Amino acid sequence: MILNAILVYIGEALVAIGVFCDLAASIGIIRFPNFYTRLHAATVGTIGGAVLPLVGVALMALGADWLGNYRFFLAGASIVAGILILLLAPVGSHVLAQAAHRAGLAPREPIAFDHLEEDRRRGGKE
Amino acid sequence: MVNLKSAIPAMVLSFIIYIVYTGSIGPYDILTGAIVAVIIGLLTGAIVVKDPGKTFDPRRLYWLIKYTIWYFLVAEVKAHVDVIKRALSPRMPLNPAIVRVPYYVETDYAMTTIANSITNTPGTVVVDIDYDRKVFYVHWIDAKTSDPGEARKMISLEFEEHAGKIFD
Amino acid sequence: MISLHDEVTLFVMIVFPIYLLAFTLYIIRAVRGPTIPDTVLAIDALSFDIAAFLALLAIIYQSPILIACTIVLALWVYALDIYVSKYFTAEEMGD
Amino acid sequence: MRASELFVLVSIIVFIFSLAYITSLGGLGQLPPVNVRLLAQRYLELTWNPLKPFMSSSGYESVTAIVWDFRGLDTFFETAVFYGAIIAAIAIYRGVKISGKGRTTGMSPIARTITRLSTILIPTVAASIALHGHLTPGGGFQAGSVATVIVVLIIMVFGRKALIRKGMTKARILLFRSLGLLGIGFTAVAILLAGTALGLNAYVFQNQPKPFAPLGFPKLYDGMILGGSLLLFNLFEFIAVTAGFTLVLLLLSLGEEEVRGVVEK
Amino acid sequence: MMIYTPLGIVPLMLTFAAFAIPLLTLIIKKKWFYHLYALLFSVVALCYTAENFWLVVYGVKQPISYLFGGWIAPLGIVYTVDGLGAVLGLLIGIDMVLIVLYSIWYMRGEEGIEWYYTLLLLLESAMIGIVYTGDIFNLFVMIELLAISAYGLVGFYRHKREAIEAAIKYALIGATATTMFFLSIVYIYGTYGTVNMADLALKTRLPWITQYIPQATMYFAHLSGTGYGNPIVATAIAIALALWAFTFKAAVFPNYFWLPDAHPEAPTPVSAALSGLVVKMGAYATIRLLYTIFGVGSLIDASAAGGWSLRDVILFIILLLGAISAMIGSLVMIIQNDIKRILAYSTIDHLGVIFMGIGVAMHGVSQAVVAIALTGVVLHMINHSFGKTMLFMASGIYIKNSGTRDITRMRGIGRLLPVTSLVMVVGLLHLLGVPPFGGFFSKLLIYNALIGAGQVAFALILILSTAISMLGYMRIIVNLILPPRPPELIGKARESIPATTILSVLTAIIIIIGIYCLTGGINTLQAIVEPSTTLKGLVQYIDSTFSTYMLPK
Amino acid sequence: MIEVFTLAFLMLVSVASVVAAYLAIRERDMVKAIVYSAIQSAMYALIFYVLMAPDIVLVYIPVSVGITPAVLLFVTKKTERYDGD
Amino acid sequence: MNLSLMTAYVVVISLYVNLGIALYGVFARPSLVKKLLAITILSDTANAFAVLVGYRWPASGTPKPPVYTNTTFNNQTLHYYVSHAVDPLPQALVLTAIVIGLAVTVFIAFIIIQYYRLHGTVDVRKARR
Repeated sequence: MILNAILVYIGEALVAIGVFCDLAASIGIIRFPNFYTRLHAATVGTIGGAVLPLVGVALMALGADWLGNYRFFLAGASIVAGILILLLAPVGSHVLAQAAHRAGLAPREPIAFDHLEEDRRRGGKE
Repeated sequence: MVNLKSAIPAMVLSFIIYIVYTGSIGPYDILTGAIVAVIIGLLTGAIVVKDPGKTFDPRRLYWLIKYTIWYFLVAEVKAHVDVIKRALSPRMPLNPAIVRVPYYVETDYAMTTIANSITNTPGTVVVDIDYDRKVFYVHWIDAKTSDPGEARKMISLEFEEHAGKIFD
Repeated sequence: MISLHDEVTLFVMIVFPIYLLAFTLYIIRAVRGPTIPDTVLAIDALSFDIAAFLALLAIIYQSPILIACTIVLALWVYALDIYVSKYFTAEEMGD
Repeated sequence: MRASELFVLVSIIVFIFSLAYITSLGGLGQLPPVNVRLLAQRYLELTWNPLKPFMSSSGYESVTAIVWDFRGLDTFFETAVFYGAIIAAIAIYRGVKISGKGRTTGMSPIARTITRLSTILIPTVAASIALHGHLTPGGGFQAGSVATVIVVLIIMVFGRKALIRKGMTKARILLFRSLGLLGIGFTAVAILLAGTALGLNAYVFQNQPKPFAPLGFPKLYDGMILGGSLLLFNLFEFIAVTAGFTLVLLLLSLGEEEVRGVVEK
Repeated sequence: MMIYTPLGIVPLMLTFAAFAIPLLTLIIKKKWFYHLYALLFSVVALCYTAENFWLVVYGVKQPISYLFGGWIAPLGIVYTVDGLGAVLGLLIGIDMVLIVLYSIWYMRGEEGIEWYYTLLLLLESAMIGIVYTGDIFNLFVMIELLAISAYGLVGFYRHKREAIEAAIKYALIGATATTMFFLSIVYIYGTYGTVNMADLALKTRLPWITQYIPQATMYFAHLSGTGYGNPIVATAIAIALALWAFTFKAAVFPNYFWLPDAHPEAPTPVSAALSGLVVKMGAYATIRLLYTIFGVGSLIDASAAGGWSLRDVILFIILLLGAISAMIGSLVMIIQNDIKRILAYSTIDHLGVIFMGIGVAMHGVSQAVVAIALTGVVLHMINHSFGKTMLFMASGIYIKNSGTRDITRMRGIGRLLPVTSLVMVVGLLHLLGVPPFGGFFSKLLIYNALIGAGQVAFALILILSTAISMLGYMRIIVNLILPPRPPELIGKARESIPATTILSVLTAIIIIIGIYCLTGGINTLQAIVEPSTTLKGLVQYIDSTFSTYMLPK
Repeated sequence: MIEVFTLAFLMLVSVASVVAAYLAIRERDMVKAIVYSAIQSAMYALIFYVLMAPDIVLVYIPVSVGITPAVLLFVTKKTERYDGD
Repeated sequence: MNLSLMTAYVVVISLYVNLGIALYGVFARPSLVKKLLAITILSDTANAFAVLVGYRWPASGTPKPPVYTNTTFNNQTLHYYVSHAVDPLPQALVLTAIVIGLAVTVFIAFIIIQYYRLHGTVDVRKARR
């Protein structure tokens, strides 16, 4: 009984942190000036705002015995979804940034220096 | 041809994922899970696992667990706090740049671990990678230096040490 | 003494408006996003957050089986990233 | 041009407002109602009902039960519709040689590694969805479309030629597709064939025994809920749908230079 | 209790045969095998449809039904076949065998013949499913199956610009129309709480039909309740949306524009199938919707103060649309130069006539007249189906021999191909409605029904459109048969034995229909299809679906 | 209380879907239009989720967020990127 | 006005507006790809409407998905399930309709590519000239 309560409270704490990260990320994604800086805000949104709450939900579900037997399914699926997001989200950001940089889709300003652009010019490729 | 040795780690991983996703350990789940794991392991083992001897090495597992705990409790928290501060502060202090970060690990998995760790910590995103010269191009929200060696120390040194121990 | 069940419901109720606010902001960025990567990025973050939110909803609706949807959302949004970036980097989509 | 566009716009607005007006007049009753329609209650009662062994389906999930048991014919022909679309696409590309030779560009090494890893994760999740189709939400089509993610990823990240070189040639995919569909068909008529052989009454798409038609698929074994024909249907549909999507994506990703000489004449 | 397995197995078997083809292509590469395969399965389907026809008309002498999965009516899907469905099923069986035979000759040099036959088998399966089904959502699925195989077949000549354009137009508008039909089903389900046709037919006539089939009413009410919400408005919108889809399928006035592109561009056997059979499915579905489900005595048939009920309005609109498309078809036909386009516009004309026949059954029209109208409609479907199949096949022979579709450029070719020309003339006269042939009787019946219902203006339009279409038919004869033989084709153009054999069979069928009608066949046909309009037939239809409840509990 | 939240969520989602659909139709750049239609599909998936149809969500997300944009992007890559006008 | 009723109206009206937008796209936009996109929106909207028709709000508690989740079976659990689960039939119908819509989309996509190979454009107005 106590164990259930502890699990639920930890889960709630994680979800609360996640919500805060989420809100901050959405504000950041609105406020930041260009695509590359928004990428960082989006990372906050995915890791802090999605993986963390999913783990929290899994813990909550393990503690929430009123949900019946299927709560283990809830917990397991949340964990698997969290792991998948942890693996896939950075790759998504990376390929998106790569495409944006190679095809010049988004403005890079403001930027202090750009080694990639230099190397690409020097290498003469693409 | 199908390599049985390299299929076994894939089978174990598949079975674990199946059982965790299903969330129950009735006879039906274990039976179907075993069948699915064997089929998927045989099909994908050769693609996924290059060196089957490494997979069940306890030292590597220890480093993996240590790395996971350290990564989530320290690196992520620091980076999150930093970016959230920037996003919410009224002046929005930004100094973005794309910087070269070399890496010195051998295997693909280690390289991917480093790259994903860099991207997953807010504030740094791997924009491009030069696979031949072993260089990441990292977009850094607060570029403190333009020297690749310095940047490597600041961004990826710790990830690299762990990744090298886990996968190389 | 408030039961654990009600407490969880109350907690989700408090969290709910914040989520809605965040979603609205994401949607605004997705719709306004001056370039295509911006829009895709906003959808990306939005969908991962929605995945977490759907897991919470499964708890307050007391229907654990609703969770199956989250994993699908996460997978396909990642695929969307992949092919949008493939569109811009490759000559042919299949190469 | 402007006038016709305006005409279209006006007629569409009128159409929408008439529909909205009719719905607000209560054409469908109160939305949402407190009780579902009676037929739906019957479906819900009969999905899993050990008290009525001759009148119930064999899984926990009502939607899968309707899709493959109560209204199995619809789903069978729905599969046929998808099959027809694929066949029409193949007919457009008839005579095109699909080879795996040549260079592939692909995407960044990071994406490659992660895709390699997810060839384990995604099919496992998909198989779980398919095999628990009668217990939790999901089923053959759902699982097949989840498994398609990995095909999309391989085509995008490694290139279609890598897919072909790994052994997924067009002929082999068609073989899987056909096997899945024939499996669905044989599951549909299995009880009929058995009944004919034994001289008993039987129906097409029969799952559980009915009065006068005593044959049926196994429902429970040693506490495991097997789901009768639902499990087989889901499994075969999983194979068929995955192969079908793979074929569609393979044909779509063919390079123009491979195709142009053949299909244009 | 009797289980009519042949009824349930036909579309399933054809689809199954189509499913097996990709597997066979991996083993067998010979072309003749696929020709024989398709022929085998269409002949088997013909046997089954003939057996069903025999059962409905002579064996059981009332509608028969088949339960899929053994589930009782509104829970599961039921095939219910009455006289109308059985006749059309037999028609499809016969016609498809002829079309497959003709394809063996016409498509012999084509590449990818196995995919062609796959789509053709799916097409036949879909059509038989449409006429047999007793479930409105299953009707939607079968219409989609019909549609997708038809799109694929229209676009089969992939290197022809017009063919691809026609396929794309057909597919885009068709997808919109069928979506609207789905929306209509949603409204019907939302209002009546069921998707079974017999159940719907019962629910729309609820208060008074209880006295005829009290048990069935009780059972259906036990399983699917009574109505929800305000049924009349929802029904009105449902019928409007469904008619959008059906008039598209049948190529009637507002939605006819795809047909003159799609039908000529398909391979000729497919044109024959599309014009001969596929468009009839729209008309059949309209009959099921407006006669069986929302028929006489249903809740939209209650007349308002002005004497017009909602059903009257809908039927009058159908009548009007039929008249307009008859006029458009016949008028546009006479300015075309492409032989297959002329035949395609003639299809629009005849579908208009069929819809005029459907629209007769308004309030106050006597039962006898309605029966005559429906008999005329079904007879016209049969006549037009065989006639148009024959004409397309004959035109296909011309096209194969001359290499063009323009009638001004193939002048005089008819003299080189005497048998084909003879068949062509017979077919044209048949469709025109010249007395010894069957076409006359069906037009006469529809004309009689229109006069009997007091719609004199529409009867005149029928005559007028026939007269105008005569000009179009005459242009074919004048250009192809009367001029002297073209020198450059002498020696090249030859009759081929298989094609002329099929044409002779069709000619024989047409002449037999004519003789049959002369010797009292009309009365037989009327006895078969009349139950679809009467209360007795309706009660039988519902009873056949319901009688499966006579199981011990 | 849950009812109110369901209401709020449904309202937000349906309004967002209208906006996304409008933009998807009006946008001249096909790639953008496809991405907007993906937003619209995601919003519909949420509607399905709140209307308690997990089966449909499981089918709908792969079909409408995943495969349809993939197919349309393939088509756009092989044909024209900008539409008319 | 009942609160859940208002939800229904908001959703219903926005669905109708989407229907109109999609119809406009089908009939008035020149690009074939855009027409195809509009058709997918159209069929999605019809599907959403169907699911909405099957929704319910039970007298007590929250609605449940139509999946029986109790591992035991007795009359009480069955009654709870029947009185809380939403209508499964429209969901099954929509499942079928989604797959059919996808099949049509895939076919039209292939044929648009073929159209472009032959005409050199996907704009119906340019192709006509």
